[in-house]
Amino acid sequence: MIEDHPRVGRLQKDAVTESIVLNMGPQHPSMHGVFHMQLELSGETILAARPVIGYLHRGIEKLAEHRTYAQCMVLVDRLDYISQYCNEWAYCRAIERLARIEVPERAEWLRTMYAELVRVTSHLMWFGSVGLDLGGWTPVIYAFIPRERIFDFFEATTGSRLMPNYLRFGGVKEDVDPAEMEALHAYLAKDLIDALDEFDGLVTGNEIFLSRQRGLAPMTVDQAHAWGVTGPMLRACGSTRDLRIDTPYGVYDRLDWESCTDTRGDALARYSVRMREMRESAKMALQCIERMPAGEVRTKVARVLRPPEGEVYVRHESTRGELGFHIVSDGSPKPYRFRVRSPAFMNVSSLPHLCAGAKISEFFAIFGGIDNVMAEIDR
Amino acid sequence: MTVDLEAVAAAHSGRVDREGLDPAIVVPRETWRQLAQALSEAGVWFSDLTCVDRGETVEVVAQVCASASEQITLKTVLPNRDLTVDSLWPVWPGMDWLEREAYDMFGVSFVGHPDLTRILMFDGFEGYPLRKSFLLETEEKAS
Amino acid sequence: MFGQGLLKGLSVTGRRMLGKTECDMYPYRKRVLPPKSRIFLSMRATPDGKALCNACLTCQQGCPDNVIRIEQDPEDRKRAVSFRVNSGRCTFCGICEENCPRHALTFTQDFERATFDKGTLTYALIADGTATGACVIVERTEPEHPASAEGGEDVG
Amino acid sequence: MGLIENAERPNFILTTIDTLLRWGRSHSLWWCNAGSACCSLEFAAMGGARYDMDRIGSGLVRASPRQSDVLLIPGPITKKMAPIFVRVYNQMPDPKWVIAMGSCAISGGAFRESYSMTRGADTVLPVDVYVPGCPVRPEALFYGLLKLRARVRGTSNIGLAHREPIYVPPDLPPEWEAEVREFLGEHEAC
Repeated sequence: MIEDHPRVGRLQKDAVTESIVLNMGPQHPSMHGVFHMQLELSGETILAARPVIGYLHRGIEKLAEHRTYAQCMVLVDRLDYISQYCNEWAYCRAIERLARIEVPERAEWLRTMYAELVRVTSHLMWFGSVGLDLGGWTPVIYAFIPRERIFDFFEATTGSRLMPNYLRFGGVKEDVDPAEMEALHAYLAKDLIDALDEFDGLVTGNEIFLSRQRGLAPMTVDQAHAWGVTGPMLRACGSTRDLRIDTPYGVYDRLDWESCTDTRGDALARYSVRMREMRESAKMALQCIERMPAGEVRTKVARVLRPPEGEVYVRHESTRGELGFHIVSDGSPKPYRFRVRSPAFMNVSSLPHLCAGAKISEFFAIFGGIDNVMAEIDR
Repeated sequence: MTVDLEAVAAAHSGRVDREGLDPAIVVPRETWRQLAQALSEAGVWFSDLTCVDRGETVEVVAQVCASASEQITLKTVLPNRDLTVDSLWPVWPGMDWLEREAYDMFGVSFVGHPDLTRILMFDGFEGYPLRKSFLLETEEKAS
Repeated sequence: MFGQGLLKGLSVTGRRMLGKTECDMYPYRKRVLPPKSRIFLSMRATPDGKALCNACLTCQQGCPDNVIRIEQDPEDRKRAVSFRVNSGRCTFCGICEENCPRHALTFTQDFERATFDKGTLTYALIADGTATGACVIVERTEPEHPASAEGGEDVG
Repeated sequence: MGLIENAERPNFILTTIDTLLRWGRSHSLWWCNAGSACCSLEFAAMGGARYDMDRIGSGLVRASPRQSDVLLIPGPITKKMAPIFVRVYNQMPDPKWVIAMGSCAISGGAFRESYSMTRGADTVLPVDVYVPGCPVRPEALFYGLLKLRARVRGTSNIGLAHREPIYVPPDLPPEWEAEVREFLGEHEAC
């Protein structure tokens, strides 16, 4: 009998599994920035999780109250540095609605094109980090190849790879060089699709990847609504909510596209929704280039804008979900209150629910699927 | 699905403010949670919660969606000397972090919140940064 | 069949391995950056050392980060004695370049500015009334467009 | 390697070995990426195919500060994060270097006036190389790395053991004192 063995027997009888608390982060490479996670573990199983955020809290909302509306654009860029154009657009839409500024037709097309391109680069970054979280270095190296190509276009047309400061109230800063646009068209039509096919071959069919993602951290639509989850995470559980369709802005209603949804609600569904969204976004950007009308790109707006008194809340489909700008104006050149409803903040707040009961190695797979950006969460 | 704003506001001794760009339901703080409860039962989901410091008072502002495209603003006004309001956490669990943030930045206490601690700033931090009375050490602009 | 996806992934990496390289070989070959690229702030100046700046302070007042310090000549307020840029706090947003009524400011594409000494990140574009070596020499003396006073309000 | 680090007086053999060590070290600088904000993306891009820092032996980003030579600060240091940066820095083995990447790490950048920010990494850590930019281009960081390599080649290991083992920021805010002291005690115990 094994119990009679002097060591094993006693261990089996007296051993008690105590739960331990494991601190992960804030300085940790898999944390996508400075994020701190307290996990209560029983063996390898997560009993409870408590995210600690705020390590990158820069006080953007307070700083914005000390800047003019145009200067705030610099802060808006740095809110979510992976989907800058979406942020700028949401902010511009809020101010344009508040100050009743018209946007020229061509500017709307340009904005839509940039927003969809940045959605591609954002999802590429997510694709790379998902691979990294699951222990593979290859996807991140591969994801940077198309990302750099699109960044080349951004830099040539707006002057900066990451922080463009390109959108203006009532349009965009300047028109795009047609030669650049043509080169981008050629790239989007062929090479980007090839690259996405390559990613599918690299990861999507991979049996190890599939078995780690399938059925992981399932979420229902009701749960997602209750936790405030939006964006691709919400669409992965079967909801069709997409602000690009529900509250049409830009030229989305004139483009031929469909919102990507999945019904499974697990980590694999989130993966597949984002992978398909990349293709849809590339398709939309292509259509924008093809159908874009000529014309003005900017209406004349006073350099120091003084919107009338009032408040506005604008919802925008950013790459991570519903991005809201709540601006209160008191008629002065500086915002009275500048509030950002950041999608990743709400998505990450669902993390304790999602990873309760999971294994510790699954935690990173769940965490990577949320696609969080700490700068946007902490603001 | 649409919500009859006037009826909902009247049922919770509030009023509908249509002056702004979006309609807003303004209720006294006593009926804040009941209003949310009633809306939640009507299938409304939430989108955001924040505060606006108006000097003498602090407004608690929640953005909710009645349908995919219909958006309603809920407001309640708290006097500066007594910043307490019922938590909406029992109605919408996702309000958890939003209310913690409002507490951290404005010092509004949400009664009934399970874990009302600072979320963005560290625990030893003093003051509520987004209040207008909290001043930044701004550099003097050269001119 | 289990393993099919793995083999497919391997074939992707294999193709890449035999394909052409993506690398720029940076220190040996430098990529030519597009002319719009905003790397470091510079000023247009004539060959005889006159900067196009007329010390209107638009850039200094519009700068969100307090990067630019201009000292006007007390006798001639349209002449800058010194124009200093603290690139250590600049966000390269381009607001100054966009607002400059004389189109005097421009960005250069020289990015090799890493330094051991933080002090050297502050550089002068005008010192003692003349343009310094950090300026871009242009032949033209007059601005492209006459100074437009469009919305020339103070940016507090 | 205690021989060189503990040496009181250098001699010919020691300096020769030291030169060799420095040369080798400069060609395999390992990173500790305390990645916080936008610039860490450009750092990741530098590891990507186009810039490929593996070519110069610096491609390895270690998860643990105990295995790395260079601490990269690619973003703002907030007051909440600052004691953790000091802790990470103190866990790194000597000799070690710090690169402040981008405006936020150099001076606080756009967020300098905020209530939650320190005004630059050098208020918290001894910074070696400042790389300006917002965000820094991958090439610009590459250039900073090449500059750092020159400094690494010039940093002697002789007498390194006599250096203060724990770095304490000069104007230590009272709220971090407990944190840093606690770490000091922990360090002495092991």
